[in-house]
Order: sequence, then structure tokens, then C-alpha cells
Amino acid sequence: MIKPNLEANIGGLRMKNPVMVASGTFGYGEEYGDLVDLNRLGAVVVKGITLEPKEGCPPPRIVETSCGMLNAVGLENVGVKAFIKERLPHLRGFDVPIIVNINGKDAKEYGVLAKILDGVEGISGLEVNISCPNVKAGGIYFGQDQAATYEVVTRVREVTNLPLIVKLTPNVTDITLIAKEAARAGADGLSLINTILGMAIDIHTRRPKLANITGGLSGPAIKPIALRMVWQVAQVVDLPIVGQGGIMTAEDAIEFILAGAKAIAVGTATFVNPKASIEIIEGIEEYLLREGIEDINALRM
Amino acid sequence: MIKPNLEANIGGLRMKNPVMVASGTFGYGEEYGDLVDLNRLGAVVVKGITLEPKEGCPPPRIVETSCGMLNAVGLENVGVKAFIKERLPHLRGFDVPIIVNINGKDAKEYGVLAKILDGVEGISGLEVNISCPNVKAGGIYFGQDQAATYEVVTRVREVTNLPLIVKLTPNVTDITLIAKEAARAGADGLSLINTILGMAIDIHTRRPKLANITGGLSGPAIKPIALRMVWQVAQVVDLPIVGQGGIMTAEDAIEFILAGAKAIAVGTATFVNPKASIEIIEGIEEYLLREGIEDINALRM
Amino acid sequence: MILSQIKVLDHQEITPSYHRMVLESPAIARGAQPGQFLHIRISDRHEPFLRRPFSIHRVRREKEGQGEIEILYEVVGRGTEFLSKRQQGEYLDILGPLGNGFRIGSEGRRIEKGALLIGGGIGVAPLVFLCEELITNHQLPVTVLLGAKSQDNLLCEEDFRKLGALIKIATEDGSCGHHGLVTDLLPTVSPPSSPIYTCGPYPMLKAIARATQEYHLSCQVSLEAHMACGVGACLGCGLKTRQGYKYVCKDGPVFDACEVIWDD
Amino acid sequence: MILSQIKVLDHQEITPSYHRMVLESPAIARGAQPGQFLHIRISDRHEPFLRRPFSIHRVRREKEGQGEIEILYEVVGRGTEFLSKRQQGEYLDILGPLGNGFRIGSEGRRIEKGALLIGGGIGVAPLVFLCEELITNHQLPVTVLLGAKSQDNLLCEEDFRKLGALIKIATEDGSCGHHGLVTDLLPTVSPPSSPIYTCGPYPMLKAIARATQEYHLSCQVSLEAHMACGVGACLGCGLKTRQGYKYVCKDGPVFDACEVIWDD
Ligand SMILES: Cc1cc2nc3c(=O)[nH]c(=O)nc-3n(C[C@H](O)[C@H](O)[C@H](O)COP(=O)(O)OP(=O)(O)OC[C@H]3O[C@@H](n4cnc5c(N)ncnc54)[C@H](O)[C@@H]3O)c2cc1C
Ligand SMILES: Cc1cc2nc3c(=O)[nH]c(=O)nc-3n(C[C@H](O)[C@H](O)[C@H](O)COP(=O)(O)OP(=O)(O)OC[C@H]3O[C@@H](n4cnc5c(N)ncnc54)[C@H](O)[C@@H]3O)c2cc1C
Ligand SMILES: Cc1cc2nc3c(=O)[nH]c(=O)nc-3n(C[C@H](O)[C@H](O)[C@H](O)COP(=O)(O)O)c2cc1C
Ligand SMILES: Cc1cc2nc3c(=O)[nH]c(=O)nc-3n(C[C@H](O)[C@H](O)[C@H](O)COP(=O)(O)O)c2cc1C
Ligand code: FES
Ligand code: FES
Repeated sequence: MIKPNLEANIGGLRMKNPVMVASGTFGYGEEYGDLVDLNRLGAVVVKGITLEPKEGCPPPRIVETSCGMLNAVGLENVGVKAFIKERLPHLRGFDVPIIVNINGKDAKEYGVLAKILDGVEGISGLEVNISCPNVKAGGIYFGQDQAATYEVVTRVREVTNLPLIVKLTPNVTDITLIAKEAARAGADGLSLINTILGMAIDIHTRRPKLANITGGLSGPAIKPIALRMVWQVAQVVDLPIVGQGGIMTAEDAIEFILAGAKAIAVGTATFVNPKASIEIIEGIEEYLLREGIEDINALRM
Repeated sequence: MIKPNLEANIGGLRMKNPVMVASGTFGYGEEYGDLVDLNRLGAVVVKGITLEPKEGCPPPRIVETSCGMLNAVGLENVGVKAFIKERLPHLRGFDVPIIVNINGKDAKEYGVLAKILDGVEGISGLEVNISCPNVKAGGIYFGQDQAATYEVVTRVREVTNLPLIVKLTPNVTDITLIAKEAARAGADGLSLINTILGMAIDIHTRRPKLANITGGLSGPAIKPIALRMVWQVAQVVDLPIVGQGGIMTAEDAIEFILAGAKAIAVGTATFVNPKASIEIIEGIEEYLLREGIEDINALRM
Repeated sequence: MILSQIKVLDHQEITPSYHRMVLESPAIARGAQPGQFLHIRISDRHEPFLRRPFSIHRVRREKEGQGEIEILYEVVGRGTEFLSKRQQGEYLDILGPLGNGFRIGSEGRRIEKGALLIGGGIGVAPLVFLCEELITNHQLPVTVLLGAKSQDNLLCEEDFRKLGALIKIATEDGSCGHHGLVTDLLPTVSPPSSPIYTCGPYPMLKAIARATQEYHLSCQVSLEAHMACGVGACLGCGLKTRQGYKYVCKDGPVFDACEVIWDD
Repeated sequence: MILSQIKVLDHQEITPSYHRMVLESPAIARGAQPGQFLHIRISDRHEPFLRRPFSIHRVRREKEGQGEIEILYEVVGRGTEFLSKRQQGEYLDILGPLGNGFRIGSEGRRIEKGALLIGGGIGVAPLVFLCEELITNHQLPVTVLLGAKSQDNLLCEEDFRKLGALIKIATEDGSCGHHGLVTDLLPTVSPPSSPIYTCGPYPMLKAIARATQEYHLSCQVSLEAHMACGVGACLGCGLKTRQGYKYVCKDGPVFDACEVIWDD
């Protein structure tokens, strides 16, 4: 049988396969350089970027939990200027779409960031993160409120023609309402889910295990929740979805695609198995071959 | 050293220790009869009861997930009359408070149920479940809406002086807002969290693994989320909290107490280890002894 | 119903997918009935999370105070894979015996003519215990129809033979016995009116249920369902029956074929 | 940085809490520097979930194409407990060598007078590899201060002795050597100006850092932090330094004591 077609298209962003690496779990694409051939990936989403460099949360920043982990990194990053100057050149050396995850303090700042990045060589798309649980100003607030979501996405949409993926938070009563606002404001795609707010306490010191008290839960523990939200959104919004949350294996990835995702992102799995993303690409291909499906876009529940 | 005091008081409901068994995970107290001495428990919360007998969801009703499980039992139960006639007599034989978990189709029905149960011998308290994710009418809707929460709790409060524990759903943007409404309407305590809505898909049949499509996620996977919510609510509402969600061991239970819970409920853990609740009581006592804490109510973060 | 740490006395790989495990438990051996099952905790950590149900395959209770039980299982997923790595001398956390087993001479009627056992694939597991009970304790002639994909997947032929049962075999690829489904053998059995006891894949059970209903034969099926508690507390293993939902773990796993509402 | 399935050649329990594991990896043995670490996947299932970091304790690279590495670890929780059950002949999924190790003769300056190694508890693990490097490859005299709770927790004394180091011991309960903390021994060392290399519990490292800062001594500390990726991708192991956050996994685990901003 012929090789199945794995190509995916997220609002104009074309990928050789539907497997991205998720923001914040793959650094700026250099860290796993020896182990993961970037050219094989569908896309690389870089660590969240802000306008100014950001220090992030004090340590401890991570805690292991049952089938998952909490992180409170707090969007530590070098800032957009240093990113373009120091990190992007390395990424330009690869034949893989680079998606920049942007984070603003307010809607205006999202717009400023998008404008700075628009037209910069080597950037294929923007992921508008309205869902980081570890920053106080901005961050989670936007993605929990329909109007704020609409405003942020509108601001970004006004200044760029880059494919725009809006990253939603699961910490909401009804994610479809937020998804609809993002769509109405001109998003080209949706990314879900970001981490779920969680906490852990050390019973010996009787203090929270994270300096930030709470952090974002990721990993296989959250997969059933992520899958449900992708399915819910896919029922009502007609935008391509990048499914994520606890994907460890090709089977997990296929569940998300069956739930309605057009692409998926591998996050925490990479920490446990640096080659997870590559193995997932291979596993999806094998599955399609085995099931006799010629095009991944035909895979439906 | 003297034995530490484990007694807990949830809005007038006095327990010899803070460890309950959670609704829906301990049947009507008979199923684990041979293995768990009910007299040792802090309280027994029975399976959710409705006014009329309820058939529940078609099978498959449960799926294992990473460090957890999904269930879509759909509140199957014998109805309040059969409960009082057929199930309660057995429970009266024990020296343990019995808490009845009630579920209505609308606010009025919650009131009717509470009235039927008020004054029935052998019932020590009511847990008002406004959070079941597996029933369409009623169920989750109430606990996701502030006004509906207020209305349901008010109706129940009007007709009974039994200690009233309101069980909240985690499937909300801000659980403290719902908690505050429950408090305002006269709740004596809060129970959190119920299960988180999730989903699983069989990649071979390409169908959801649950007949109901979605189900409630429970078990250690959700513990960090539950703990965070208990902590959030404890910061702003002055009602005793029954913490639950993924408690498997005494350490987990102590985390919830440190986060601000006055009591805890053991749910899914019982399926994995029928003696979990008893071992947790013993483990809490050992911890207090080791740490030199004489009264569990003095245990604070 | 006993919950205890039970020692693995022996663990044999029959083929890479089929394993036989011998467990030391006088208490369970004493009380166990054919058709009942054990609920086994696979890991002391949180993954695989839930217990796994396995039929009691055989019981040895020779001397007072001694007793062994056996399970026969197929590696089909993560839990059984993990189980297959447990070694002789290790301990397993086991809850059992659980459920209601096969009723011999149901409704007070004695079986006179003998019994017909039909096992498909790994479904033979509980039938060996049942066969022993029927032949050794009830002195009944037993006919066993064994079905499998191929000769390699044919289980327990020797065990049934040693017990003195009459055996007929069907394989889907024809590598042994009749070329076809085990249900094809039904009309070849005499007397055709023996009560039937069966366990195997759902479609097989359904086909047998349909056939026996037509001929008004007594038929007991051992069913499977995903389980959490195993004792009737979670209501997770609901089964549609003519009397409403019943629970595979508590009311079953053995049901009268005619009370089950079979899925399409 | 290599990711591979590595064979356990030997696994010894030194005491019930301390274990030594020998791993076969010519590639890692070839490239490893003292102070670097391995990031070990504990389970192929999802629990324990994250990898666990362990210092390279010793390296053997006798013949071309051969090579062994050792770790020395203490069982402190679920991950190390699970690791302690792995048996000779099994394979472990290992990422390494990771991080920046100890700098010998830092900033181009040669060490002339020798080196002072200070290990507390399990913190001796990386110091054995370092000691061997200093003595065998750099022909430097090495003094080792070893601290432990009690004689039972005293590790690697023999190893250091065989390498030819001068050893001084302190135990908190006085069961061996000086009765007190290992830091009490600092003033007894001569020459007092040797560069210091240390690993052990945080309070010990902090006390040493403070002491050496006062006397302007060169001091390198090997630090710990909870890690997810181990390669600088997650930013989870952030450490406050005078140059802003650095990462224990990528910039460390060895840092100059004077650049670290020590917690209270
Ligand atoms: C009463 C009863 C008796 C059984 N007796 C035997 C026996 O003697 N020998 C044998 O090999 N198998 C038997 N089974 C089936 C056995 O329980 C499953 O094969 C096993 O649980 C699969 O676990 P896994 O982790 O390997 O598979 P996975 O598919 O990874 O399991 C995932 C989840 O699905 C459940 N599950 C998967 N398949 C089944 C199934 N067929 N029935 C129930 N739950 C399932 C598991 O328990 C687990 O919760 C019996 C099942 C029941 C209900
Ligand atoms: C660079 C480095 C080198 C190390 N070298 C050694 C060594 O050679 N020998 C040795 O015995 N130990 C060493 N440790 C500590 C070792 O990593 C921990 O003891 C181990 O991770 C504990 O795992 P656990 O599951 O048993 O404990 P748990 O407390 O159950 O672990 C829970 C989580 O906390 C993390 N954690 C717990 N303690 C530590 C710790 N001290 N440092 C970092 N993370 C921790 C675990 O990695 C895990 O993610 C080193 C740590 C680091 C960072
Ligand atoms: C350590 C860490 C850092 C993260 N940083 C970001 C970030 O900067 N921006 C963002 O949008 N998401 C961030 N995420 C969220 C992930 O991109 C992903 O959406 C989430 O972890 C769920 O997927 P997973 O369970 O596969 O990890 C981060 C996650 C982790 C674990
Ligand atoms: C099978 C099952 C049935 C449940 N039924 C009910 C119910 O009837 N009423 C209710 O309020 N909660 C019900 N719950 C929720 C539990 O009481 C508990 O709040 C939840 O499972 C979280 O705790 P856990 O992770 O310890 O199980 C049920 C949970 C499970 C797993
Ligand atoms: S498995 Fe819980 S009721 Fe049957
Ligand atoms: S552990 Fe990920 S950056 Fe250090």
C-alpha cells in the first residue's frame, strides 16, 4: 500500500505531519538538538514570549504528581527582541514551521508583540496564549472571559496576516463559549488545552510544594479532560484544532484526531521520552497503514 | 504520648474521625460489609438518591485512564422510597453518621427530597449534589451557575434542619463564586470536588469508550486539581469543607486537611483498595503522633 | 469475600500470550464455586490503576488447611502484560472469590443427562473448574465444545480429557477439528437437551444464546464487563437484563442466557 | 547527550538504603566528566512519571569500545524504591551524560597545591569520580572530608582511601571520627587555600559557601533541583544566581559557590 498522507493545514499553516511540539516543553528548539531531528516535526511551537524579558517564578517550579506534573515556571523568557536576535537564527536552519507563542500583559501588548513578529523571516505562525496559569497580570484572565478573549484576538488579528492559533485554557465552565469568541475575532485555529491549575502540599514542611503555591497540571493525568474539551469544541466551532494535554503515544494522538483535532502537540511527554514526538509520527503512520486509511484528514469518529 | 483527637464537626454533624466514604463509591454500605467495619468510619455518604428510581446510563459505564477512571453510571439508584425502606435499615445498625446524597431534576425536587428525608431515623445529614456530570436534566447545571446554586440550596434549607453539605463541581471557571452562593443560601458545609468531565476514545472501533460519550474523571489523576480548589475555597468561605478527589493514602488526606479541609472523603481509592479508608484513618493518627499534634483541628498550613 | 496478600506458587507461560498462575489460598480454595472470579490488584502504584477480574480456573484443596487456586489468562493489554512479569514467590493483592458462579441443576432440578460446556478462546478458563465439579462431585457425563482461532490458541484440551469429558473441537482456520465456528458443532451434540454452560467472546455467547432460546434449552453464560469495585458498590458493570440493570460482578458473572438483553 | 537502553551489569545493596548500580555504556563512559549526571527513566509506564537525576559515581573505560558507569544512590521515595528493584540484566532508559561538571583548574589556572573534597551523606556520589580524575589524571594530592549522620551512613571511605586521598571523617552522632558536622573540620585542613569541591545537603553546602566566601576560597558546589527535562527545555530547575536564573540541569549541576544566591 502507498504511504498514507499525513499533511495537515492549520489555518494556512502547512505541515508535513500533524505533530507539533508544545510551547514551553521544547525550549527554543536547541535543547533536544542531538536527539530530535526538527526537520521531521510538523511544527515547533517555541516557549512563550513576552515583550520584555521575564524572570519567572522562584523555585521550586515543578512537582511530580500521579501520572503528571505541576509547573510554575511563570513564563520566564528572554523577551521578543532577544528571541528574534539570539534564538530564531538557529531555528531558521531547519525545514519546519516555527510558531511563536505570545503572551501580553493586556490586549494592547498582544498586538504590539504580534506586530513585531509579523513579517520576521522564519516565523510561520503565532500561537496566542490566553491561558498561562502562572502569571498574575494578564495570562489566565483573558482566556476565562469571553470579551477579553475577543479583544485580545482582535488586536492581534488587526496587525498580522500570519496564521493565528489561539490557545485556550481548560480552567473554564464552558470552553466552547471562549472558542466561539476566538473564532468570531478571526482566529485561524485553536490550541487546547493548556495546563489545569493544581496544587501540591508537602506534609512534612506543611508548605505548598511550589513556591508559586499553585501551578499548571500537565501529562497523562489530564488527557481525558483535554480530549473531552477538544471534542466539545470540535462539535460547535469550525476551526482547525491543535489537540494537546497528556499525549504520550501515537494512540493518544489518534484519540485526539478522532475527537476532532486536525493536529496535535506533544508537551510533557518529551521530558519523559525525548523522542516521543518522532515515535508518535511513526505510530500514526503505522496506524493509518494498518487501518487502510490513505489520508489522515479522512480519519473521523 | 496521648492519642491525638481526630474528632471532626461538619456543620453540626459530629464524626469520630474526619474520614468519610464518598458517595457512589461505597454503595449503600453493604457491599464492603465483610471488609470494612462501618463503625470505624467518620461517616458514610451513600450513593446518590433521586425522587424516583433511576435507570442510569447504558454500558460501558467505566473506563480506566492514566491514574484514574471515567464513570458514567448516571445516578442509577432505587429512588428515595426504596432507599428508606430497603437500604437504610441495614445502615441503622451501625454507630456511624449516614449522609444521604440527594439529586433533583429541579430546585423544587431537591426540596421535596430533603423534606422526605428530614426526620427519618438514621439519617445524620444531607449532601446536596449539584454536580453530577452524567445526568442531563438537573445535575451539572446547578453547580455551574451561581443563581441555580443559591436556589437549590435555599429550597433544601427551608425544609430541613439536618446538617447540609453542598457538593460542588470542579467544572467551573471559579469555584469560589459557587461556594459563596452555597454559603449565602445556608449550607453548613461544602463537599469538593465531584468528578471532572472527561472522555476516552477507542481507536480501533473509533467510538467513545463510554456509551454516554463523556464521563466523570476520578482518582489520583485529579488530586492536584481538587487540592487547589479546596485551598481556594478555604481562603474565602468560612464553612467546613469535605475535601475529596484522588485521595489514596493518609498523606493525600493530610494534604487536603492542610489545604483547609475539615474532613475528607475516600472515593475511587476504595475500588483499588477496599481498606483504603481504614488505612487512611490509621495513617492520619500516626502522622499526628509523629508530628506531636494533639488535635487534628490544629493542623494547619 | 476475602482480601489478602497471596503468594504466587507457580507461574507458567503456556504460549507467549497465555499464562497459568497458581496461587496459595486455602481460604479462597475452600469457598470458591465454579464461575466465580478473583479481582487482582496489578500494581501497588497507581498504574495500571484498577484491579483486573479473572475467573477461577482450577482449585486444589487436598488437605485440611491447604489450598491452591489457579487462573489462566491471556495477555491482551497493559494489566495482563504487567501480571505476566510477576514471579514465583511474589505476593499479589487479591479480592475474592467474587460473584455468583454456575448453578448446577438450576431451580432445584437435577441434571440427569449430563452437561454441555462450550468454551471459546480464553473463555475456557472457568469451564475447567466447572467440568471437574460436574464430573467429580456430580458424576455427570460432560461434553465440551472447544473453539479457537487456530490450533495454537486451543486451550485446556488435555485438562478436559483427563477429567474424562468428551471433546469436540472447532478452529476458525481449520488447523484442528472442525473448520469453522464452535457454534457449528451445536447440532452434532447428543442428547441435544443437556443444559449448556458457556464462556467466550460476546458474539459467540450471543449466537449460542439465540440458538438455545429457539430450542428452549437451559443455558448459562459467563459474561465480562469493565469493572471497578467488583463487589456491587460502583454500579460500573451494569448489564441490561429483562429485569432491568444487573451487575456482572455481583449478580453474575454467570447469567441465564434468556435473561440477558443482547446488544447488536 | 545520548538516549539509550542501557544494561544493568550489577546492582548491589550496600545497606538497605544505599545501592550501587553498574551500567554498560561505552558511549557515556567515554564522554563523561566528573559532576555530570544521568537522567533515568524509572518506569515504562506513567508512574513514577518523571525521570530521576543521578550523578555519575564512577566510570570505567579500560578497553577501546568498552565502558561502564556507576551510580550510587539512596532510597528516599517511590522512584528510588522502584529503581532498587531493577535486576542485573534488565535495561534502563537513560539520557546522559548531562550538565556541566566540576571544573578542574577553573579559569585556566592550574591547581597546584591539591584539592579539598567535601561530601555529606549521599553527596559523596560524584566526588569519587572527581577524586579519581584529580589523582589519576592530574596527579594532585586530594583531601576528603566525609560527613554523615552516623557510621552506618558513611559512604565510600574505602574508595577514597584506595585512590590515595587523605580522609577526615565527622559523624553527627560521633560514632566515627569527629563528633559533629563535617564543616567543623574545615579549619583543620592544610593548606587552607586548596580549591574546594563539594556535594551534599543544602544546609551543608550553604555553610561551606559562606565559610569559603569569607576566606575568598574557590569553591564549587554540586546542587540539586527537581527536574523534568534535564536538558534546559522546561526551565523547571531554575536557580537564583547573581546573573539571574540559571538552570541546574544545563548550567550546573556544579556552580561556583559565590554565584549562587543562597536561600534562607
Ligand atoms: C468476570 C470476569 C472474568 C474474567 N476471566 C478471565 C480469565 O479467566 N482469563 C482472562 O484472560 N481474562 C479474563 N477476563 C478478562 C480480563 O479481565 C481482561 O482481559 C483484563 O482485565 C484485561 O486487562 P489489560 O490491562 O491487560 O487490558 P486493557 O485493555 O489494557 O485494560 C484496560 C481496562 O479494560 C478492562 N478490560 C479490558 N478487557 C476486558 C475484558 N475482556 N473484561 C473486562 N474488563 C476488561 C480492564 O480490566 C481495564 O480496566 C475476565 C473478565 C471478567 C469480567
Ligand atoms: C544533578 C543531581 C544529581 C543527583 N545525584 C544523586 C546521586 O548520585 N545519588 C542519589 O541518591 N541521589 C541523587 N540525586 C537526588 C535524586 O535525584 C533524588 O533522590 C531522586 O530523584 C528521588 O526520587 P524518589 O522518587 O525516590 O523520591 P520522591 O521524593 O518520591 O520524588 C518525587 C519527585 O521529587 C524529585 N526529587 C526528590 N528528591 C530530589 C532531590 N534531592 N533532587 C532532585 N529531585 C528530587 C524526584 O526526582 C521526583 O520528581 C541527584 C539529584 C540531582 C538534581
Ligand atoms: C514546563 C511547561 C511549560 C509550559 N510553558 C508554556 C508556555 O510558555 N506557553 C504555553 O502556551 N503553554 C505552555 N505550557 C503548556 C503546554 O504547551 C501544553 O499545552 C500543556 O502542557 C498540555 O500538554 P501536555 O500535557 O502534553 O504537556 C507549558 C507546559 C509545561 C509542562
Ligand atoms: C463510580 C462513581 C460513582 C459516583 N457517584 C456519585 C454520586 O452518586 N453522587 C455524588 O455526589 N458523587 C458521586 N461520585 C463522585 C465521588 O463521590 C467523588 O466526589 C469523586 O469521585 C472524587 O473523589 P475520588 O477521586 O476520590 O473518587 C461518584 C464517583 C464514582 C467514581
Ligand atoms: S464492578 Fe462495581 S458494581 Fe460491578
Ligand atoms: S530540568 Fe528542565 S530546564 Fe532543567
